[in-house]
Amino acid sequence: MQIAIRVPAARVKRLVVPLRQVPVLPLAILLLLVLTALLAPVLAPGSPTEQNLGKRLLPPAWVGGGSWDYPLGTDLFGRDILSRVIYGARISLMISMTAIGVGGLFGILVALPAGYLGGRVDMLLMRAVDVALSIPTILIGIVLAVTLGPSYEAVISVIVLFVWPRYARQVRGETLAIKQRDFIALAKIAGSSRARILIVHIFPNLVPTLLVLSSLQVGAAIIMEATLSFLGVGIPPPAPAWGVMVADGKDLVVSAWWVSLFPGIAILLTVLSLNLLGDWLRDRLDPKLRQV
Amino acid sequence: MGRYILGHIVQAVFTMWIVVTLVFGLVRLAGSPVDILAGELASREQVEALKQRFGLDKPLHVQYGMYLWGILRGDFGESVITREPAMAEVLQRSWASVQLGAVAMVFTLAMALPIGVYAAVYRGRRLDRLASAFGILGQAVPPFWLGILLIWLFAGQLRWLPAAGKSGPASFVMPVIVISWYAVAGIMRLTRSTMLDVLDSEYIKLARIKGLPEHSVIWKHGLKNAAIPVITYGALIFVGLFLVGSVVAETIFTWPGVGRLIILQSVRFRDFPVVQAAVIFICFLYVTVNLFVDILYSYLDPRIRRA
Amino acid sequence: MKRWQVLFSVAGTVMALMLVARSLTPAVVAPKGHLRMALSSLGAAERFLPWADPGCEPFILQRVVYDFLLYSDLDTGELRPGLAERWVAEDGAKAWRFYLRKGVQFQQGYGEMTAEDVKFTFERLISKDSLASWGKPLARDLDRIEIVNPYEIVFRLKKPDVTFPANTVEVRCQVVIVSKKYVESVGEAQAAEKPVGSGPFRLVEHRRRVTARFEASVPHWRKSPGFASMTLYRVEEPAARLAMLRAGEVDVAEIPYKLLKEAEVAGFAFARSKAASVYHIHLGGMINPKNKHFNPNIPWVVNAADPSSAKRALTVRKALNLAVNKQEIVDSIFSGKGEPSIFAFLPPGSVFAPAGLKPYPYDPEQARKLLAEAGYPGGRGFPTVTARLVPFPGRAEQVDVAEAVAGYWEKNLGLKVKREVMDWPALAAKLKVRDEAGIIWAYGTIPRPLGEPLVTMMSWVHSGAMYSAIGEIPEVDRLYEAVMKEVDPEKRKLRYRDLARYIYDNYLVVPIGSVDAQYAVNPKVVDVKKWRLVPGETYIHNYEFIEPVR
Amino acid sequence: MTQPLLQVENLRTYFLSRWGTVKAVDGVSFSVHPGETLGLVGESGCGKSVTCLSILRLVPQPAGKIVGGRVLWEGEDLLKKSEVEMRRIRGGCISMILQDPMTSLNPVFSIGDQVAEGIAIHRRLKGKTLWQKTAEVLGLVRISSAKARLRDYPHQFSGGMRQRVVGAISLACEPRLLIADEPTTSLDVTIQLQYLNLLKEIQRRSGVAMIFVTHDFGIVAKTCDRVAVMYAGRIVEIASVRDLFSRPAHPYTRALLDSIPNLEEQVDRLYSIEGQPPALHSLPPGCAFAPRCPYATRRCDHEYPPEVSLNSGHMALCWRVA
Repeated sequence: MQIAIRVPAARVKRLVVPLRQVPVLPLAILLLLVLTALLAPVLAPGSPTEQNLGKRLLPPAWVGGGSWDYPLGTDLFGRDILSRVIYGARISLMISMTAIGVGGLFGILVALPAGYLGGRVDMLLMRAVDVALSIPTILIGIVLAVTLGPSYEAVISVIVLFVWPRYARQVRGETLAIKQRDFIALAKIAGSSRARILIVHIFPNLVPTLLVLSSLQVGAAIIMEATLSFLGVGIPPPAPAWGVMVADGKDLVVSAWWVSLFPGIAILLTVLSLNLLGDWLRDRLDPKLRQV
Repeated sequence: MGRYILGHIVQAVFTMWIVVTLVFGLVRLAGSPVDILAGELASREQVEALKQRFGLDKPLHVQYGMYLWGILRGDFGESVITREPAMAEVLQRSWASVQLGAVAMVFTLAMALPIGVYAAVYRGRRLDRLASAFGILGQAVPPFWLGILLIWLFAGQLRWLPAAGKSGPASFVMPVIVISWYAVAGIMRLTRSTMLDVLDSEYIKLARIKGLPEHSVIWKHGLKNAAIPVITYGALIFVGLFLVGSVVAETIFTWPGVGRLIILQSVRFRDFPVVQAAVIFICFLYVTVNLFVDILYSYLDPRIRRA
Repeated sequence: MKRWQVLFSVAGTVMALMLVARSLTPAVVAPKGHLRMALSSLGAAERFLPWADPGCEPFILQRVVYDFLLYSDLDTGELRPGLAERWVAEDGAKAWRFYLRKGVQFQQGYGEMTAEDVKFTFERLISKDSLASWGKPLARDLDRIEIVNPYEIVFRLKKPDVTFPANTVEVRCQVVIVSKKYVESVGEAQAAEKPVGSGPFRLVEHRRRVTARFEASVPHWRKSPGFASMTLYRVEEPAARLAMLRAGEVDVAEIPYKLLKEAEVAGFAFARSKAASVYHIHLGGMINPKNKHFNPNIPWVVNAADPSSAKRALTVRKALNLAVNKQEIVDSIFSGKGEPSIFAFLPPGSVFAPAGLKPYPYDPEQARKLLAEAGYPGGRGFPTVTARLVPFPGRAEQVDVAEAVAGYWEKNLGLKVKREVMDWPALAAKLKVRDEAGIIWAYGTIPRPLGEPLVTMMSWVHSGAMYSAIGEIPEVDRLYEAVMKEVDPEKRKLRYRDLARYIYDNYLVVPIGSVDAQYAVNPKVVDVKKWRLVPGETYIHNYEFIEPVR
Repeated sequence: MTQPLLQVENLRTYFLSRWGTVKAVDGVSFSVHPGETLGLVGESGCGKSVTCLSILRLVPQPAGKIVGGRVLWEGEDLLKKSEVEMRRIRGGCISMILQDPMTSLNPVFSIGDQVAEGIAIHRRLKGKTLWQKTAEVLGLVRISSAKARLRDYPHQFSGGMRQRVVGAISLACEPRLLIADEPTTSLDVTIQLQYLNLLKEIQRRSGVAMIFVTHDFGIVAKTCDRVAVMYAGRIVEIASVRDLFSRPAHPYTRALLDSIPNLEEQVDRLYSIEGQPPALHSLPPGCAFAPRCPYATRRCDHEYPPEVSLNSGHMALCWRVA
């Protein structure tokens, strides 16, 4: 069965907007980010994990004592900070995209039946969502990571646990709204099965909401991953995760300020452009959707 | 009203049970406090002796049963390391965390609500553009990185504020900023967008028609309506952020709080009773705030109260 | 003996006694000023009874308030008199007789320290409910304790143990002498909170896990404290300790190497303890073949079934050693405060190691040749090594050392190294069952060369030990037991050297460096030159020797 | 004729928007006498509501701005008054009823609070007497057992009841002019009739003047004394109810009357005016209705029509009548 994703006409019109209003800056930064992540091996001057203890804590090139082989200086183990920031983009995007994907999917799988079937199913699932929302997932993640040692799986599972209830609540609200619309009633009258209605009619209408929601959540996921890594319970060393890099320089603020500064700026630019894109999308597609 | 709250209490207890079980299992996944206790130079029988002493040699489900039964009786067990009652140790450390959290919460509301409202009222003017810029930027700056910058600036260069530890009001400034930075940006943007909707509404127009002074129109009629989504949504991110924020702030500024107690000491030493007690305490705090918010929500919005 | 020879020897002894007495009697200078120190820990349970505080963490609080039977010489590490003036081995080191110092008063007027107090302390240490980590092995070896007279006491052991006196040195921390009268009159709970000792300081105020304040208890038989009062702060975060020092909130701060440059930039002086920890990399997997975790195809492991594997394993271990630039690690991670080491557990120049041996050289070229020779040209075919990054309290650099070594092997030998972050309890659980095939981790031993390294080695070298930092190698066990059996101290040194030599020749470990411990000090408050830390020990043992700037 | 209560002269209210300045009210003049009901009629978007809001100087900020004209209330120009003085007039002398009762009441405040608020400000009443007055006013608009329901909330009232509460709020301080901005449009027919009768009865009793904004000629016939027809921000015709229905002068008025469906006639297609209302930010020079006017001449397209007064009180803005 070929599913045609038909975004309702009204919203398509708004999608095709004159170029002038498209947020050029955030899109440019994001494009740059995705490119850096994909072409990391080509772009990065050196390897992100290759150490040379002799050239430890070199300042950035333009500061006295720095050298242009290490434009942004080196860290505690003499690793090139620029290469690590570039590879860091790959980690941040991969982690946050996977987590949002899995979390979102799980949220939708819970929300669609809840929103559509309503009644006891809805009440039960929403109770589960409320419980999930009130569990301090970060705390559980920290205990898990300290006990078993930080790992990619731990970080992703913490973010997924954090994200899915938020998706579920948002998507359920949206499904309820769409369910009341006339074209659903017509579809029922036309005899289409419940699954078909869900997939062909309801889901496409969720796409704008999901689009907006995901763009905002990816930014939050990147910050969460970086925070967990900073606390030493996120991405395990020596992977050049931005959060870990900021943590490396945490105590050397006076004598080696650049170790923490640049990865922080990388996080800032990435999340800023994601948020700007999210806002722009929300204003275009779904103005009433409150900032999640 | 009663049924509404009772439902929430039952759900809160259920959540606590899940968290408690989760943490009970997680902490025991690898390593046991006995190795820490015995130290590097220990001998085999000495480790066994310690195990018996703390009941860690009993099968897991027995330990779990004893543990749950203990909680019901309010006995959270004894810290394996200091052999003080675990909850006493947590409560001693919790005062610093609660203090920090409360000040940060007040700071967030004092900053986010007024700015959000004024940004909505003076829509499009300089204050609004400034507030929106701060809002978007605020949610992009990673709080821990901000903390480091603050330390570099205020403690390192200017030496105005103490770099670490809890000592008098000056030591509150930076940790509070780190905790509430993200929340202020979020709540402010939400307040602004909600307030904009409210100000366009008919009942605001009617309030003005009644001849009410502008401040009463905005702060009485407007704010009470705008507060509802801010409280419900705000609470959602508030409590989550405060937990993460306080752990981060406690780590950067070595604030003697419960967050750090869990990471730095208890879990590293597999001090199961203290970790479990600390998690229960934080979860209890977490769930109570959620409950309080629900009640506040129903007070604010009569449509819910009569449900 | 000629008359003049007798006269001469008597004068000599008197002179020697005089000298010893003078160095021990307090310089007639009154304690002055208030010392504030920020330390990474004040002990695990922070209790003031030795049998109430479990092992592992330093017993900072107890050694401030109590005295020890014996002390260690700051230069040679030899045993020096403390509460015991003389100690004699009898019955082939199966019994040890201690002659106690007269006139040592307990604080708050609890009378003179006698053999009763020593017997009471030891019996409580080895009792059933004692938590002291040193209690159990002592209980196993101790037969009974006899009080000959108030100033003479004999420890009868179940089997000869040459190292017994070494176990009562201040480095052994838990064998402080407690006042029997005080503990029995106020009860253990109270005594654990409000101690009465015979030490140079008495406790004034203690807030668990935060701070402890002491005042000088003068006059003291050994050395009256330099400072009139002292406050210790427990601050786990290194950066916070440095911040407090910089803000003038404390005068001394224990700082890790990472912050050394920051402290130097801020203009602080440093008190150092030479060779405070000796780092080596444990090549995991050389264990008993019958153990289920044994994995024959780990390149550095000897597989009994394959005769050529011994030579291949040795070549690989040699290559692994030559590929690591020890000097660069010491200079970078430890800011040059130390030197490349030759053995595990023993700092360079230790009397228990054969003289004249040099640390393995750094020769990446040769290392690559050896690796190719062993059958892994350019690292191809070499199974992935797992580096466990395990920080210990007070020795967080263990993570950096393992990380650096992994970096060298990746760069110089082309090996693939997976990192695994883990904390001590998780690692301990694995080491107990020898789940270590193919892993490496960096261990920084506190050599405590005082007395003998046997104590440290016993826990880490012998196959029967709880955790292994070398492996289960029959030859090592044989050499180790030879040391245990040798009663004569001089001959025992030779046995130690055989063991060290065997480990050195077979490249059984990857020695890295012997590094100093340091405390950043505010030179305006503390006279750094006069304060000498006990060598080979990361923590502070002699608070009374810290002198204020007069 | 007595002195007019309200005299609006050449009122102009413009809105600044991305597409240019929208001339929502472009030179409106009319007057209202005490006790009289003036109907303001026209398609949506012709400026009816903006005119009312301009009288109370409540034009939505920051886009809207009153750029010209005078609004004389008992001889004084409201546009010159200070904000404080305006506040005394709003609710005190002139008050207004909005269209949608579902959103006119603040959902989070009780009915009693919202009614009492106006009284407290204008009459300085407090405590018991305030509650007494509030219950009395609610009784005025026929809300049964008003005293008991003071504590209730808007969501507990039906649409009709809510509009009565809004009525109570606006009449609480005995205003002399009540502006009703399509108060019955969102009510169903039976409730609509009750509400109109209620307003009529209150007007009879209190003599309050009313401006009744609507697009329903049925209501105009039933409640209004005089009618002003608005188109594209201007009053194109003003006349007594009888003159308007019997002798409509302006083509637009006649077209509006023709498009009222008639029960008796058998028609296959209902008559409706072609074209769309003009864009208020780019009005043609001549008569705004010209493009859609069957009788439009070249002159209508280019020259702005004069205000032609037919007999006393009947004016039309059209070349054809001049």
